Amino acid sequence: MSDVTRGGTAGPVHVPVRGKAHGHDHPALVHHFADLDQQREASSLGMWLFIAQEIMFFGGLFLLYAVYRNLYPHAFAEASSHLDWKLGALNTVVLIGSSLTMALGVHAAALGHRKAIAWWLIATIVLGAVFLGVKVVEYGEKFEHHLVPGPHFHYEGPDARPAQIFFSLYFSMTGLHALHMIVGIPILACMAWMGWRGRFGPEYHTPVELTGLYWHFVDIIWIFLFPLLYLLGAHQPHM
Amino acid sequence: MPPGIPLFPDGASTMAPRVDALYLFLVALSAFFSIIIFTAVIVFAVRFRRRSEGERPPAILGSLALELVWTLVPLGIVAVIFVWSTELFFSMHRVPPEAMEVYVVGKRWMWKAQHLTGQREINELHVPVGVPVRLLLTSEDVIHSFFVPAFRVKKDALPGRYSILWFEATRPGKYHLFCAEYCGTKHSAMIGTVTVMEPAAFQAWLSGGAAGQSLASAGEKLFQDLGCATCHRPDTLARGPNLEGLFGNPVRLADGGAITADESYIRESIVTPSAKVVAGFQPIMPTYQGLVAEEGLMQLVAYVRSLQRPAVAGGPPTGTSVQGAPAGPGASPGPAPPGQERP
Amino acid sequence: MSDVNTAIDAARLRRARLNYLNVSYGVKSWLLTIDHKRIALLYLASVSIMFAVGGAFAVAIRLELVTPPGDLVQSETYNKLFTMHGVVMVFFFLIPAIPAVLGNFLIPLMIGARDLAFPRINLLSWYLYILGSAFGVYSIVNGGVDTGWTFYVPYSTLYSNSNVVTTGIAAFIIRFSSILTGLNFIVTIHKMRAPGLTWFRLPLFVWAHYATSIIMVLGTPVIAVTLLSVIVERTLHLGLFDPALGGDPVLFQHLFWFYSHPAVYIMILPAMGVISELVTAMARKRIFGYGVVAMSSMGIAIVGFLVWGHHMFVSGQSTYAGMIFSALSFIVAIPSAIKVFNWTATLYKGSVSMQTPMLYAMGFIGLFTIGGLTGLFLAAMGLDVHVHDTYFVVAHFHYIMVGGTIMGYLGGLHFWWPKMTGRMYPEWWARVAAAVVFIGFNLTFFPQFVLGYLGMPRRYHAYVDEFQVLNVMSSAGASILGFGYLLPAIYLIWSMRYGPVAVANPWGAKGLEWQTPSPPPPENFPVQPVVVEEAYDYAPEKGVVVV
Amino acid sequence: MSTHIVGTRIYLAVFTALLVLTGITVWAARHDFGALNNVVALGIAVAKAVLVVLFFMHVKYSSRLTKLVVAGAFVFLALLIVGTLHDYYSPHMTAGAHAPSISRE
Repeated sequence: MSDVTRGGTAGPVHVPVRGKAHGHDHPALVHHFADLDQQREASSLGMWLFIAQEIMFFGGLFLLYAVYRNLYPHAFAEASSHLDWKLGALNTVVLIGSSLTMALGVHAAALGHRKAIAWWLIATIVLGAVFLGVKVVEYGEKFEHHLVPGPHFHYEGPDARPAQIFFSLYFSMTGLHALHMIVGIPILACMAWMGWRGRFGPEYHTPVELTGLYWHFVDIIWIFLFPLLYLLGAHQPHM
Repeated sequence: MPPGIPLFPDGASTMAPRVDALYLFLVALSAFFSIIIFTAVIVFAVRFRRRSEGERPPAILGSLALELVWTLVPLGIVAVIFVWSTELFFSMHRVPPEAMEVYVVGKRWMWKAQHLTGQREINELHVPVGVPVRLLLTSEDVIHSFFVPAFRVKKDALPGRYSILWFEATRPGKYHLFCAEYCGTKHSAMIGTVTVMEPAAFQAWLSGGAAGQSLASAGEKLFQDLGCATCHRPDTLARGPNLEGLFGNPVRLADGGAITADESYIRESIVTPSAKVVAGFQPIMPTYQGLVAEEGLMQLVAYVRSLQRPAVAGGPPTGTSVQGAPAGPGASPGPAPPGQERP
Repeated sequence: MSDVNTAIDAARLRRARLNYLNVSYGVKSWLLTIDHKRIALLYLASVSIMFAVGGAFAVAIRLELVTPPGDLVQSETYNKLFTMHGVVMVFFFLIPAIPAVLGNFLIPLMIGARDLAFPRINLLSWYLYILGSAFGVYSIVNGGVDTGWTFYVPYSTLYSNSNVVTTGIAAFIIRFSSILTGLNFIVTIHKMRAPGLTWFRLPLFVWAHYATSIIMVLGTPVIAVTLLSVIVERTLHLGLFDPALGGDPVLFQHLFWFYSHPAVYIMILPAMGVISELVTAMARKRIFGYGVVAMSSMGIAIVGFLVWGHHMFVSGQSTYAGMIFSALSFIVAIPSAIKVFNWTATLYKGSVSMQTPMLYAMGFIGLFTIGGLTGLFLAAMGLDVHVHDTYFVVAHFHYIMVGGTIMGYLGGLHFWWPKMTGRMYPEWWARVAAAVVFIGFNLTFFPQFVLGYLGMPRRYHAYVDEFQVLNVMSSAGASILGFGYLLPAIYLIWSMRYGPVAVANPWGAKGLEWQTPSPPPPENFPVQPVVVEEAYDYAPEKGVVVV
Repeated sequence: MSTHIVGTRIYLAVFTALLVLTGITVWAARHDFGALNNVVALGIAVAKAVLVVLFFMHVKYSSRLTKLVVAGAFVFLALLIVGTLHDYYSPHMTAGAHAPSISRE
């Protein structure tokens, strides 16, 4: 009999585990967690790890960028001057604004302000949509000027080949970034709906919080993309 | 091992005994540690086998002293291997200056070699014994790898850039040449023979056959045909840098940097002229990417290499290997264009 | 020992108990399960199928190589065979095998949790695995792929005429399966441990999986984006890796190996975790140097990220970059050596039982030692120049991946089989199989070391005559090895129905997973376990709590 | 152990700081600082990212574990980029062979 207990358990005694005082009967608690705190911490860590892998995913593209930028500094600067930095700057401001409304939305959720959650998240969605709209305008412009890499790519000057690499990276990085926003918007809508229905409060608002983390991460990627892609050639007299 | 099973490859280069020595050292080391581990595992498993179900062995938590020993001792051993192998690796990269040049292009699925004297070979390479040979390698398509097991050397031939491999054969004979980097359907058929000959026999081989023109003069012809001489000329009408005496010397670039004019630089300047513009010149040269095959590029490189500045006394920068190449185009040496570095 | 089992059996009879296998029936109850134990069995079935597929390709390769000329299949076919052998074995078997089967099943049990932190994501991982496999099988059926599992550019982007894109998509999808599994493990190990189970009381299997998960989360995304860029480049030809358009093929190799070298540690670290469990349980003894073994896993995971350049010593990497990568590669060998020494020392004065799991553990230690030591040959730059891309490399990584990972996987499968299925495997047959696998393995792969030093390049369809004797030996060994793998496939399936019923703790082992019935109930533990002692605390005089 | 509630004034302050930094980036890009161009552009981007991470994403108020995950991800990203660029910038011993090259000053 003694063997059983030596195995590391204190035997068949039901042991109260974690702080049961907190959110123990909340409808959002999933069966395998002891309480809402454990559930929240686990979800938040999971989201951060997801963001860590996203950083490495974009990291591969940043590496391609870093190497080719170092190989072809002049070509990159010149190609960059074909981008409209004003639109880029506008989008930066829009996206920073959407990060602010997102943060305020999370704030409202933590306080349990039902309508405020919904309105802030809707504001975030609108700003996100503005960003994507500007992006569509920009892409359209590149398409007209034959700056989309591929068979129709046309670029004057001796640096056409490195310029094509620049535009490939431009489209991959901004495209992947836009894709993340497109994924984010329905999630935001869902959160706004749940917030409106009063599903969040001081005790439980993890989904909004995690959506916020994701949205801010997307903002951070853009914070790097803007100077790296748009501003290389800004001090050149091209445009 | 029964007879008939080969255990050790032929060694026929100066590098072979050095690589073998490191290999044998590592084999002995591995055997030593494997035997210690195997013996210990088996002896412990038998000596301390379970004799009854109720047995309770003592709890041994560990020993800091032992952990330190088996951390630091292997660390010391790998440090020795590291220094030894890195030294060996570096000497594989220190090409003797007097080395004989051969230009090699890998192409699916063959090795094409060009000697400076103009001999061309496919899937064969003839070299003299006792003379260092420097191969300038590149590829026309995918990545290949030039591998001669008997010489213990290998180097990838990459498209779009030059890599260098050197060896000095020590024993006449025929040795395998393999492509070691997977390159598609007939990868395993991209093999050939390296024939090592006595110097006299090699000279005879060089002078025999239809050698035709030397590599540099083939390059010169290409240089004329492509119209390079319109701009690259040693007089005041030059719109491109003068190429005489360029090779092996530093070049100042328009962006303020500097680079030594080696084979890679010359190749790059032909296919991607805008990458490194010489200070004082406009980036007006068109690209010759795709217009000249890799072998042609190598001929151009050999030609540029052969262009010495007539005015300067003293040997050419790269030793004897370019002797016999024609001395530049007939144009008279004018003032060097601005930006052309003088040593 | 026996009174333990009697006690547990009695308890079991009392409760006429439900376990995770009989709690519900039907296809739907399996395909929609979020129970980590059932998902582990889903993985077991799927990776076994993929192992059989990859093994079939290996058989064809070894048959072709019996004679020097390429006479059995066309060159094109041969190239597809070794490519698909590599792709299937690496992506669809070796990387998921131990984490997704044993790790999935055991981590919650070992840390006293009811499930992984995200059970639905766990199921999603399996579906991603299946979706990726579907693309993989489609590529195979559609004519295969011939780039080598390394997808080197510009061959894969410009020249290959085979199914590079669908295979790339397959590998791309399966990456996310791997990332989500790693993410799930990290969160579970951080947040779901039973009360009293501090970090330095964790079983070493859990430590090994923690280290593996870090690589999965941080390394895998890089290969995902690399494969994506190959797919894009192949479809649109933008010049990302094409030198004619200004791209650099060597950059691809950096990106590829940044993940794919650490991926080797994704394969071997979990196996090391298994061996730590087997050695301690079979010797009924605490692991020698617990902290050192645990930290060496972390050391391998982190330093393992810094050695990728040793795959590129002859590929045009700069000489000095090579030197740094070589030095770091030697350093990453040290923690592996430390583990081997500690396992060996654990046996000293133990109570060693030579049952099947121990045979596999001994096999692992021996083969991993050889595999690890030959790794030094490849980290040594001056020597690597000669053996790079020869059969020496092939032999080396098969000693690590087959001799290491598969030995660990099979050992672990036997060890935890009673827990997973509630049945014992037939001991005699299992010992025979372990011996056959060990002999067959060495006969297959040891000659390849010699072949490599002789200079036989890898991925050769036809080869020169003097390499034949060793190739015949290798092929002969492969047939023994193949037979060795068939045996467990047969008797393990047989045992699921006809094997003797297993007790809760047939080995008298420590660890929470042995404290619950075999097979475990759906909720893992009838009551929340509390841990009050160190891992592997077998000694009677220490750390005992008698209730 | 519930979420730390950050005041809305902090959010507004961070938002203003981000806007100002964006302005500085644009201004800086129109002036040539020579070799410092990259340092300035990336330095400002890093500062902005740090603000977002610390305040909007609450890392300043989060557990050590969260901080470790964030730092770890960026460290590994740096390893990837530095490790690879190091190859491009460090010399080849064999004269005549170099990577598609970066000119060295």
